[in-house]
Amino acid sequence: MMPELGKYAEAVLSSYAVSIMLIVVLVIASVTRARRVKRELESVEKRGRENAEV
Amino acid sequence: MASIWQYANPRKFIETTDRILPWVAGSSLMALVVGLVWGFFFTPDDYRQGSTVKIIYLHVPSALMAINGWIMMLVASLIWIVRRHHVSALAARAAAPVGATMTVIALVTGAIWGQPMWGTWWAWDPRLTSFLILFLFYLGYMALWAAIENDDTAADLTSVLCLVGSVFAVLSRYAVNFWNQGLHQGASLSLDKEENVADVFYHPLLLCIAGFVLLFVALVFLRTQTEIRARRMRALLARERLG
Amino acid sequence: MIALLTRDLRLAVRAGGGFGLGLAFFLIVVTLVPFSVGPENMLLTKIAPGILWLGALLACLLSLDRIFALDWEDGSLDLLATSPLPMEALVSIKALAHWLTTGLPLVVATPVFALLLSLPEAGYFPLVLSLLLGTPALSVIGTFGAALTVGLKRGGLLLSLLVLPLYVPTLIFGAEMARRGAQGLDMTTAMMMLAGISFGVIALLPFASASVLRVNLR
Amino acid sequence: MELTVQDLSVTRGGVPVLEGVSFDVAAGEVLILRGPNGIGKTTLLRTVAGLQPPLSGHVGLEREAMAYAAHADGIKATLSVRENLAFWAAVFGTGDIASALTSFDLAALADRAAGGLSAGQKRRLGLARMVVTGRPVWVLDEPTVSLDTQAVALFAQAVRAHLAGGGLALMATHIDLGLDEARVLDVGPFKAKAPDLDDFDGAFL
Repeated sequence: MMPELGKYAEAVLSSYAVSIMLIVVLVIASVTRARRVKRELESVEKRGRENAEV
Repeated sequence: MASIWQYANPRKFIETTDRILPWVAGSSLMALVVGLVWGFFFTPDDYRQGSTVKIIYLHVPSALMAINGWIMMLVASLIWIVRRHHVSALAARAAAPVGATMTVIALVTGAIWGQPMWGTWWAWDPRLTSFLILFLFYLGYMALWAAIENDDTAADLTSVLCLVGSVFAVLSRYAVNFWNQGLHQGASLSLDKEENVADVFYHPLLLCIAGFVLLFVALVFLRTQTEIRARRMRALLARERLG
Repeated sequence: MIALLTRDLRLAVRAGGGFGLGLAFFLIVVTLVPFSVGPENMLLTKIAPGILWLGALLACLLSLDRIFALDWEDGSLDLLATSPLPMEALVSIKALAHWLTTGLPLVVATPVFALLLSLPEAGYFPLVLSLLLGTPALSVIGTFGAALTVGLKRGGLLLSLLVLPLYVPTLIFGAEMARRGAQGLDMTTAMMMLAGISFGVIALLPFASASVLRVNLR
Repeated sequence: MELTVQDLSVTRGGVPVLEGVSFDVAAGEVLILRGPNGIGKTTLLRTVAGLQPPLSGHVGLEREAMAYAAHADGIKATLSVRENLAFWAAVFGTGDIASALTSFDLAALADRAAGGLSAGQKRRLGLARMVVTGRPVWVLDEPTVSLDTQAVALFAQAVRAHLAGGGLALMATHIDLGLDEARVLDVGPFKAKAPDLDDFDGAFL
């Protein structure tokens, strides 16, 4: 299945590896931060609401 | 017809992007997978460059998005300066790390590609150099956002920096061209000059570009949502402290 | 406006080191170069214009954070902002004062430093001319960076990060002009571009600097 | 000449602190702002002086009419007292500094380097700057910090002279200046109320 990359195999494979890794890291970082901030905001809003009721 | 500015409302923005984000992300993933698999497994080697031509599917789209990312930030900054929509400023902030990552991908793939083609990892070729400078601009822009506590102040300052930086980035591009004529091939892709890139490479490349564009949009939507929430949280916390 | 300029110059003289510090730094850079690349005159001759330009640029960078920092700390900047002086004039004067205390001494001292790096005779005039044309742009761009970071704690490093990319075109055309001059090549294009950049930033950038300074004061 | 402030809302660090502040000060009048620390007196004064834009509302006079003095006096330590004042006189296009020196009892110190002055003397120099600006509206933030009783009396005298010349003054201070004619405004009631938590846009600021 693997295509014959010849003498440039290293260059081609490493650029795919590096690029895909960078993209995956960026996506994971964005998603985890999005989740964390969303959760934190919800807790702050909840606290604010409870304080308002008191 | 409703005005486009209604999406400048933070809540409306989050609602709308929540609805379309899965579609954008999904189609981005699909375009990337199909494009890259097509390009990697099912295209022939170039008669001159051998298999390294496969790097084009990463190099060209990331380079395009590196520049388009900055242009998007510039437009968002202008919208903030003129109309003062908070979402716009936050979108510019959200786009910067994505654009910077694209610049890094373009630089790294360029260097890896350059090694077998030019016999050196790094050549002070005008285009590579311009991208290095662009990367520095991204770094400075992000550092300025991070350094300032007040969100509105940060938005104002980074907008002006983005504006001034854009002028100097264009200036640098010309200066660098003047300084070194370079090894890069001419524009390898434009719609009316298809002969530069043979058809076999062209179609998967288009798909990859579409994938990168959609990926950029999806990430900017997601990160802008995050910035909006983070900002609201900071505002709520500031109010709590105030009592 | 003249009052502000004379006050800034007087402060620079009385504080001592206002003029001297940049020059001393420039001298150190020039001294260190042969240690790092070797003492061969051939090599030094070749890189002298570039090294001198880089040294001048770094010496300029060193004093940027003082442009507004002192006036910010003691409240003068607030008071100046409420004065009849337009903010655009204020930042232009500040840039001019910075150039007179940093850029101009560098231009004047460069021939001496060029001697140490065995610059060919033909190179002196182009080098000094290029610095004379280019250093005002360095001061004006630096003032923009200083206005962006005024009031930030530990703003110095950030200031360098923001300003250095903006210095790229000036450095390229300035060093190119000096290099071509030293090698006896035609330097008209580089000179025109350098002068264009200088006049362009002097005319336009104060508006950007003034707007960010206003934002930072509120 | 009358300073009219209408329905002014001001923000500090992006958070509204005071809202709906309205008052007038006519020529020859002085208005003293009172209120606990942190309520936003400094922010209000900076907004009136035109150093920061209001969130909403309106300040009736241009900033060109105002002279502002805050905690920091903008004194250069290496310049003499005379040079410091002469600089501000030149910037504001007036030029006469002799009356300012005498009214704050600085004539004897005129040729001393400002860096060698005591805190109270520096403060007097900072207030003398208000005289040389020649501006009709004085906006003063805690003007009497580190002044002794005698210097406070000097300051009160200078304010009276300024009012008699058709000027007006707005200041935040806690101590009694002996200015019987002064009106007092407590800014406490103008404290900004938090907008509804569910008001996403409002809670965004």
